[in-house]
Amino acid sequence: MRQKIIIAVSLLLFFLVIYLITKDFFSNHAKNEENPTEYNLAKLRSIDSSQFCYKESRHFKLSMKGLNAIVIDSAYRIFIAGENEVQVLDSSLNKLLDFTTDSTADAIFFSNNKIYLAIQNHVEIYDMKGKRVQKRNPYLNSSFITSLVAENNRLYVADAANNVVLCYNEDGSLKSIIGKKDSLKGEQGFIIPSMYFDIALGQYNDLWIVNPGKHLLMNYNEKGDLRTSWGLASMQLEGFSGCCNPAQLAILPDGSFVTYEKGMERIKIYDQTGKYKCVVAGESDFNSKAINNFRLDAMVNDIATDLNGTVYVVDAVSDVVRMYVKK
Amino acid sequence: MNTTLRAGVVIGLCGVGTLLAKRTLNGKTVWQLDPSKCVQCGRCATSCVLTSSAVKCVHVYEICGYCDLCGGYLKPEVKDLNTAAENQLCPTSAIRRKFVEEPFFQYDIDEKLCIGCGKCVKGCGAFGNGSLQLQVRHNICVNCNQCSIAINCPADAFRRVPENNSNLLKGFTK
Amino acid sequence: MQSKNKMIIQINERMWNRIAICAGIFSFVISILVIANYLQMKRADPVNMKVINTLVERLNQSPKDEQLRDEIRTLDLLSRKAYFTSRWQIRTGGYLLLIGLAIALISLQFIELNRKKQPVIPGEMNEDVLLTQKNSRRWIAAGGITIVGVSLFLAFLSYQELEQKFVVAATPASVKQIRENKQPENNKTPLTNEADNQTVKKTELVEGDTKNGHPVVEEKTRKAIENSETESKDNFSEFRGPGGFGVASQKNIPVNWDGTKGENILWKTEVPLSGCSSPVSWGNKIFLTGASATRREVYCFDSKNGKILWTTAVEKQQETVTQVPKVSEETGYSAPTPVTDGKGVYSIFSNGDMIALDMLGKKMWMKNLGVPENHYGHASSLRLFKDRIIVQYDQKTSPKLMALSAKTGDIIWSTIRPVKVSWSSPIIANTGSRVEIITTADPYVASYNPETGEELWKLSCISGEVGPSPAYANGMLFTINDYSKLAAIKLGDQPKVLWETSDDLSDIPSPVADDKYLFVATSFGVADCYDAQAGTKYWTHEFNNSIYSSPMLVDGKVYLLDRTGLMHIFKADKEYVSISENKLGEKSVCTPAFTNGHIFLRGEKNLFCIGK
Amino acid sequence: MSKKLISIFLFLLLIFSGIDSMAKQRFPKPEFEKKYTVPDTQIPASRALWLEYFDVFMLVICLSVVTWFVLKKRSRLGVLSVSVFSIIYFGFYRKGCVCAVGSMQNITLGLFNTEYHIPLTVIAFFIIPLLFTLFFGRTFCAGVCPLGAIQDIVALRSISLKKWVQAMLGLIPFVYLGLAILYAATSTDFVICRYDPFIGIYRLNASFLMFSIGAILLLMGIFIARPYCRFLCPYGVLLNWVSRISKKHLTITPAECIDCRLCEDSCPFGAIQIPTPEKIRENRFITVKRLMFFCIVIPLLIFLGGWTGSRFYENLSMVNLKVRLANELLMSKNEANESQSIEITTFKSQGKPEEKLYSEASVIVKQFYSGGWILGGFIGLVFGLTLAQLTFVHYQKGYTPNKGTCLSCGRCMDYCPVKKGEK
Repeated sequence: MRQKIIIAVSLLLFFLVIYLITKDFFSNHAKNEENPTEYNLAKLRSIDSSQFCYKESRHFKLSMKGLNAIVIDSAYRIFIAGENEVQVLDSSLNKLLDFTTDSTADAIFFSNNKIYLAIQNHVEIYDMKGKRVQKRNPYLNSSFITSLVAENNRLYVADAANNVVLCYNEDGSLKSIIGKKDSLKGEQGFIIPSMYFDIALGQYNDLWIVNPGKHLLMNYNEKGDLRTSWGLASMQLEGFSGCCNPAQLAILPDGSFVTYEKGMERIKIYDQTGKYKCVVAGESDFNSKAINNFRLDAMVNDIATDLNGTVYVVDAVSDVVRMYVKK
Repeated sequence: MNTTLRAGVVIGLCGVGTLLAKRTLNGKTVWQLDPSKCVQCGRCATSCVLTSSAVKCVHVYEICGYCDLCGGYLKPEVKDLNTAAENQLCPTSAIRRKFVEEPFFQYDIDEKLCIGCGKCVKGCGAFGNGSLQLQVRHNICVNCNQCSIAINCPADAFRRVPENNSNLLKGFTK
Repeated sequence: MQSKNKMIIQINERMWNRIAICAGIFSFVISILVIANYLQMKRADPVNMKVINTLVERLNQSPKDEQLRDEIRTLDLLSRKAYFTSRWQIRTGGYLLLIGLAIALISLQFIELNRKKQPVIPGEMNEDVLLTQKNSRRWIAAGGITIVGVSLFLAFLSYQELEQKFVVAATPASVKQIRENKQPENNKTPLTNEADNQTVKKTELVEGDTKNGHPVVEEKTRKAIENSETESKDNFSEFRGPGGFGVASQKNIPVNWDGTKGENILWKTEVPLSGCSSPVSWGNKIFLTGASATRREVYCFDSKNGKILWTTAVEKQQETVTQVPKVSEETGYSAPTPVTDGKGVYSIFSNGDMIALDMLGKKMWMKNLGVPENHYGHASSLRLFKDRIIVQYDQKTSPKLMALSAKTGDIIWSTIRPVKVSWSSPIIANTGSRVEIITTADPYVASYNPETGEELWKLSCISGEVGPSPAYANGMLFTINDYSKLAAIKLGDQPKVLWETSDDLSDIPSPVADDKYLFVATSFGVADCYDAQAGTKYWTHEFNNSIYSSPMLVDGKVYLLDRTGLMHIFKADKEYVSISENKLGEKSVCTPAFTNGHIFLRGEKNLFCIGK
Repeated sequence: MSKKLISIFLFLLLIFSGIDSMAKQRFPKPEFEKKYTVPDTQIPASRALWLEYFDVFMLVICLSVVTWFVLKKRSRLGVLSVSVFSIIYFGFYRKGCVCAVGSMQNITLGLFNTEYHIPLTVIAFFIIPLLFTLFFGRTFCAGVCPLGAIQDIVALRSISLKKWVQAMLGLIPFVYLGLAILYAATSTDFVICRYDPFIGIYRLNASFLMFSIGAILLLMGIFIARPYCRFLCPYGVLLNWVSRISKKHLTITPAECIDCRLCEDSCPFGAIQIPTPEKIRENRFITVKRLMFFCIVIPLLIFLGGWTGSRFYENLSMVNLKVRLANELLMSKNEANESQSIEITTFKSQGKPEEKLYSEASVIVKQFYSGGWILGGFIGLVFGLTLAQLTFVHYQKGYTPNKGTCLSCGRCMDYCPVKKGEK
């Protein structure tokens, strides 16, 4: 009798095991399983629609790929550098000029009828016929130029590999080095944790340099003396998010700043004093599919402005240029 | 009769063995996670057969920015950039923050504490250089025949890789 | 000797027995402790404690609360301590359990080994081989039947034609085309239903309002159908013409003019309030709407001389919230085009105001549909079906498609549909066996029965912020949106996507099609021509300027207006042949109306009448 | 082989060196004032390869020792000590992985999926126990298999089950085997590994479900010896077949059986065949009739099983991740609700075309449809053959172990009063 009970109980247990296994196997347990350590960035990423003061007026593709840098001159001509190629368009997007380069330019600038291109570690200068006029020697072979601007016989070059901005004379001779780390002068140098280091010319052709690691925009004179700076590190819209932002900078004709932040993708406007004004574009304006994926690159390769106050954005995900105008 | 059958079985087994042996890789294969596919869903922390998962966060120092404001270490919107409990993003405070010099900090992962949830990986990817990445640690992994995380991974990021090439870290140079 | 040996064994056995019992009890206690610990750890997971999280949230709100800060730190420390202690306890417990069990097992094995030496007295030989076998057979059969039964039952319960579903979901276009060929070609029939119904109305209003020279024979229904058709086609009464297909059945439309010099411009009249809405016509009346943030007006122009016959302002309605709707500069406060049926003209504005005026500008009825939650501003134009007005009201919360009585403004039916905000207008097409209202909005193209509002079919082939309306010709529907795709859908009982492409997608201009060709214009100034059936691209032409206006297909020509006001006229053919380019002298984003050999075109400021 | 390896290595080196320069350019190191060396990212190595081969070596050693104990020494104590060693080595040290039971699935996957590179050790773990069984009986089960050993050690108060219960439960491993092979062949999952009951105990780390299954089986194993081996183990099926034609096998008596019946109750697995007296010989006519009956019934059973399997194929295929995802995606479309599972959001973020997923899923479902036929047919065949076998009475003299089901544990040997060399 006792044996029978034991056997019955054992067999019951055995069938229980089979039942448990079968149930576990055929049921979809992964579903509805919440992530206990969810790090929800959606709330941070979303931007209230009332904050937008710009809207996309149009966007356009070009007949080249890998759009990388853009600049607009006072005649509303658009200079765009793409994969081993540079194109110049007029305001109604007719192609004016198209020439190839040895390598993809990382930065482009137009001044005095000359097109300045930053090609890896050196600067190349082209004329408006697409002919290379000059190829300058690199500052150091290790240099990596991420941005350049030219003004009044000066050429400023941002070298992200050496954490300095170089100021050149017209003949290509080095005039001064801005932002070199110098503990005697109390100069801490630029902190560039990732390869984003942008400079721009302000309202009065003054030089603004992004110090991404410190979340600062710094204004220097040509001798390399710091005049003023502003910036706030914050996830909120008012500040610059992440480890090293803003990644791109452009300055509107009225002197207000257009900044692009990577990571939490947003393009914002600050007024002349560095006070946050509003948003030009947020993540939803770019390809939202790419947000979740592991990326080492930013979604926007460059931003620029024209005299009308239109903001031009090089969308790296869709490989288009987007134009934003005031609402 | 039996002898013939036996001979048949032996030949069959050897046949299968050699057929498969031809396809084999010399050495062994291990499970590894591809960080470029990972979406940090948190299942690595819960699905591993080991209670403290064999998947850990690994720091690729080479691409770290050594920032003070680290998206992988600090919660968003912290006021002070310090190691206080309320500031740490990691649920098990497995990331150690070490001052190097102004303004650089070194971040190390304490693998004993890391549960592989990927929270810091997401933070680092969203706000930083992406130097924090999840990897299967093969000194902990028991190399199950069928990885139970792989079965639950929504991104299909797990696969068997040859042991001598078992590191799929991005930006890692050695 | 023998007995001594036995003694040793016995002593040993007793000792082993005791050890086994002790170890067993020990293991049992440990296992219970471990399980309890495990459950406790599961329940209060210290790693992800809610208390701490809420405290941290509170700290975020009041960042200077030092006390709260300390509280968090202590709690965090405590919870971590507790967690690690339980982990250590479980680990140690596990080892202890293992050791205990191992000792118990070893001792029990020893006992077993000793016991085995004693012979067992065999019982009766009572096994009946045959009976056993019989029993076995029965039970195996029973087990087999159970397995078959259970699996069939489960299979029956959960059967859902998975494979079929997947195959359908993954069907490439070629397979669909084969099915397509089997469908009868019955889509060339005109819009009988619609026309049929209009005849009734026609009889009342021909004498009064329409004087466009077409003889109307009232007695014969058949002729009346034809007439009403030409009538309604001549009366460009809706946005993009009858049905909204972008096709006007006009002939002898001017191809040359110059707005700057006044060449071929019959008249131009300034429109008091601006708007993106396009003109519609009935007889010799041209209707237009305009609005600002605070004012909303409907205008009636005389088509002969451009005089404003009447202007009716929409008064503030009581139920209207005074709030000004949020609209983008480009959409404006009056983007939807009105619709007219010869008895009245029906308009809708960006704040949800709807007004019906009779042909003399007197208010028939008026209502507010609720300020639409639409971040660029409501833009979907009205459509007319029989005696009802179709409103596509795709706003953020409860987007819907409605049919309102043209006479009273009462809602006849309203279908709530789970779509995102859209700016496209519905079209009404007779697809052979039925008349359908076809709408486009993220995430699908959907068709509705105009009588009941029932959904007839839907296809998810569109997404994003849908602006362009669909085009329809010869049983084919074309939908397009930027960042989505251009899809050609063969209509019928089971609509199928015939082909699709994602080159040059439009976000504002709607496409237009005839039997052979599909023309697509994009806001960045590119126009494409496709083979409507096969989807092969015949040509692409880049215009220098951006285009917001939708192309119109008139008399074998495509009229495409760019934003600078330049009208590009080219042949509706497989090669791009430009006929002319005509300046308006004013920017424009509106779609022209074609009526009576004239073109009515709204510029930024003026309404133009172009004709010879 | 080595040439190929070197070329692969060089290729990888090339790739990595390429990445190297890029990474350096992309992420400049901060300029540290102090002397600071960037710490190396630690990549701990996995278990050394030679240790894997050592496992194979240990397997062969253990098998040889157990075989020697069973066939030559006739020592139960010896078998038991090897069991303990197996539990310690293959169990607690090797954490029960890889085991011969699970290796079956790798073999199947390797045969069906050419992209899968099966390690040599796994092949060895699959083949060696089968070869030993082919010549010496199931000595692998006796004391080498860590799953069997742990159950064997707790089998203390065994109660013999009724023969028909054994016969019925004995069919479960066939179903399990069929399922395991189906899922391995479709690259879906390794079922046997997923529900390995004792691996959690060996790892001292497992989910609650796994622990409870293991604990239940061990608890009942005290009374019903080795429940997993007898009523679940799919590898046991293969060993059973092979063991039937084994060259040598454990014998209860070292010499000639004297029918003393002392060993009758000694086998906890009910694997001792009792001598059948001639007198109960059945009517020949009935036997023939029954045989004819089964000749018709077996094909019918195969068809019935196959048909049932083919009806059940959707449930079978829903275990597959891709099918599950495709189904969820389809469902979520119809429902149009906002909250989506991680799988769906992840899939959408990857930007893979949905059509591709659907067509892949439909291919897998199709595989499961034919798989369902084969699996069902196989189960039907097994049922039919078992039923047919049960109509024959095997006449024999003396007490012998059933070569198929005997696990060569050696318990019965101690009961035999006959000494070696005696007549």
